[in-house]
Amino acid sequence: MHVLILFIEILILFAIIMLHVAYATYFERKIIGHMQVRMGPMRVGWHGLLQPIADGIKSFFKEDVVPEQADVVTFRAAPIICLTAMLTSLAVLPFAKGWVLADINIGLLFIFAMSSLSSYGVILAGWASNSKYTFLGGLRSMAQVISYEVAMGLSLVGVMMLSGTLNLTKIVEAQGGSFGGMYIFPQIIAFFVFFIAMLAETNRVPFDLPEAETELVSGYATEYSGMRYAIFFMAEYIGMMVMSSIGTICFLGGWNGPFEVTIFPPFWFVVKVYAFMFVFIWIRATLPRYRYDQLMSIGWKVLIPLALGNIVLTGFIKAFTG
Amino acid sequence: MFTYLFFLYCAVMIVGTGLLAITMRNPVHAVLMVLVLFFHMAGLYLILGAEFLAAVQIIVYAGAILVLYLFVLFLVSLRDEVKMDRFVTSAWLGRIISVGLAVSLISMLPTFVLGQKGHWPMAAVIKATHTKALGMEMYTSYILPFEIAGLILLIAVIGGLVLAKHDTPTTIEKS
Amino acid sequence: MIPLSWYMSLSAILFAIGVCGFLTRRNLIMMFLSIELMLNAVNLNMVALSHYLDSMRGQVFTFFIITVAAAEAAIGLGIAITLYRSRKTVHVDEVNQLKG
Amino acid sequence: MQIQYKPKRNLLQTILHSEIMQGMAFTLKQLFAKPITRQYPQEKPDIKLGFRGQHALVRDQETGTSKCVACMRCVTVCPSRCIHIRFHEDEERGCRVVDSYDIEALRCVYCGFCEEVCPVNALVLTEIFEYAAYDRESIFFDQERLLANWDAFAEMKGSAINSYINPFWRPRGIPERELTAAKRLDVPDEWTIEGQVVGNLVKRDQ
Repeated sequence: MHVLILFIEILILFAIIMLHVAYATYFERKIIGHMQVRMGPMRVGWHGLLQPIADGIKSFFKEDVVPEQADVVTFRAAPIICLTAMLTSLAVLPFAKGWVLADINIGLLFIFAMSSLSSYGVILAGWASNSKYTFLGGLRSMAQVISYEVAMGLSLVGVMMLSGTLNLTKIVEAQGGSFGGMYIFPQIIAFFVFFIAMLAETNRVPFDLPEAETELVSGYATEYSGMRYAIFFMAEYIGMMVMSSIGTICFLGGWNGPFEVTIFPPFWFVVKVYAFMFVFIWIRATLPRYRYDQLMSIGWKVLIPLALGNIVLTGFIKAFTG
Repeated sequence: MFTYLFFLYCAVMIVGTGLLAITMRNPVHAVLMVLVLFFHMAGLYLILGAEFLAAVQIIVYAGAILVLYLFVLFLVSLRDEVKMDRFVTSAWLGRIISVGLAVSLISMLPTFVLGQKGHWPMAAVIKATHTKALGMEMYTSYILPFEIAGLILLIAVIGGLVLAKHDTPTTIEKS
Repeated sequence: MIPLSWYMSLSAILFAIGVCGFLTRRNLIMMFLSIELMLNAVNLNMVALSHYLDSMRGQVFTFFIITVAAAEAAIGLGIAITLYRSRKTVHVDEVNQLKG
Repeated sequence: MQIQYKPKRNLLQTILHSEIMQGMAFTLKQLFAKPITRQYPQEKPDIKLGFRGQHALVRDQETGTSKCVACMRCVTVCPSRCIHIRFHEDEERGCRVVDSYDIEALRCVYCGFCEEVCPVNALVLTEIFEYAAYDRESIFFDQERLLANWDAFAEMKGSAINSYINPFWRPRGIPERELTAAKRLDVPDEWTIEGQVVGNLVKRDQ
């Protein structure tokens, strides 16, 4: 019986997330459109509201092309690896008190593990397509994810030290309900590092080098078409959402807000996650892409030393103030 | 019952993917097999109550070390590798040795005697959470080995840098 | 409760697979990968023993082994790259001279 | 050319990434600006004075046919040589009679020289711009098609067609005495040299 309830919960979460992903693409196109003084999708439905569904149907019925010299099994598996890893990390996110599928003690580490797994999807897609653009995209993604995962992990160590736990629910509870208790204030350096690493981890502008369309056509996804291409997109948007959720949980106090919304407890969580998503899109509409060597030197020469310094600082403060 | 089934599944997958990994022609496929193997290893760690190690297993082994292997495999040319013979000439000797090793190791198992019990029973680990228990042990009794491990990592970083650096004498340093 | 001997048998078989790979493959990188398999076999043994002995010692050592594995991978793959750069091969049976 | 050098930043600006912040503020401001998109098939563009669209031969109210006198000026001036006229001399009346008047609209560059140069205002580039077709034949206009185009344009304009004056019929910057009689028309003020609004002034007027 318990398993059945869990199964239904998983299905509901999956449906909500898929809907969210569809409309995240819509909001991105709308917001970027308006920032560029355009209108974005307008044709399908009122103000283009049905556009994501039309896109989904279209990509579902498109031909699934596999390149002739491709490594077929790996080629087919790569997008699924990407999506599965991202969906799995949703299991440990607490949307509100008790609104979590698996309240495990190593929640934060679990998300790291899954996000490092999702980079495999990108790497293998790049390699298996047997094309130079996808291969370059895959190599870039590999180096980028390895370097920025270090910075991101180190930036969250400060949060772990302050809260004394890896359990995401307990991290939120450790911040307390008040506005001043949010870890963004004591951990402002960590938040800065985390934010930039978050952009790089999800391959978003200004660090979207793995899929830099001006130089690599579409990066690692060049040879993909139809549903498999759509799966990569879903994985990217779920990745954005997971990273925004970690930012919300670790720095912005999770589901706590200025007042309680009793009918829908995750209200403040959703608001904060959407604020993060908006910033993602806002940055995409504003900034140009970094050069690859700049990306690497920012990661290794700025972010990692900053994060290490933050750990030492937090350690000292915690040791002297107790 | 469920634990038994899970163990058997993991064991079969580990042995199967291990065998595939050492026999597959394409090294990238072999690395993928090892990736699957590491995941099942993490599953075994979970049923042994070592959740932190399971996460570290995936983050470090799958997320960093295997990616490094893939990177190096991509850097060296694989084009001829898939056509050439993948085993050394005297491979049969190696196989006989390893089978003999396995048989002798397993045949020696009945003589194994469990040593003295420690002071971290499962209940205490679960109460303190595994991460905390491991940390308590590591930063008190094993602080010196921990420091040495850090030193080893530092040496590895420097060594990797030195080895992978292009030793062209006319490198112009960017100011 | 799964018997300890099951874990140890699995570990022994995995170790033997690692040894077999190390002894038979020509590719240097594949040999390093076999070493990883052997290290994992040892890790599994350590964690299982630590569970059955109610002790953290085995897991702490597993942690150190993972550290050393990471270091070994970095150095070993660095060597593989250097070898490939100078000899244009990563096959161990073709590298039979010590002279650089 | 004016070269704008990057202004020096002080330490505080470097730390706070003031330039990125400026950019972000700008895009945020634009988010609430009115989009300039025109939803084309539903929303037609407003056609400005002097628009050059589909070709037409003005149908003379009295004769019911074209005003063309086959002076060949449009053929001569056309830079893409897309106008072809055949005529013969009518000995009795002492004038030229147009046999055929063809415009290859696909070759036309819509420069409007032909209507400027026409002494009798016979040719016009109308305000119709939606005349794409699936084959070349339907974009090759002979005299009947050109007259029919004028009828379609007249239908579009309604009663305004009686007072319709294409500004190109009176070229700008030419003194009145040098124009032919038909071209001494009163054009809107904004069509004169003085009334022109160009460049940055366009923005000011809006």
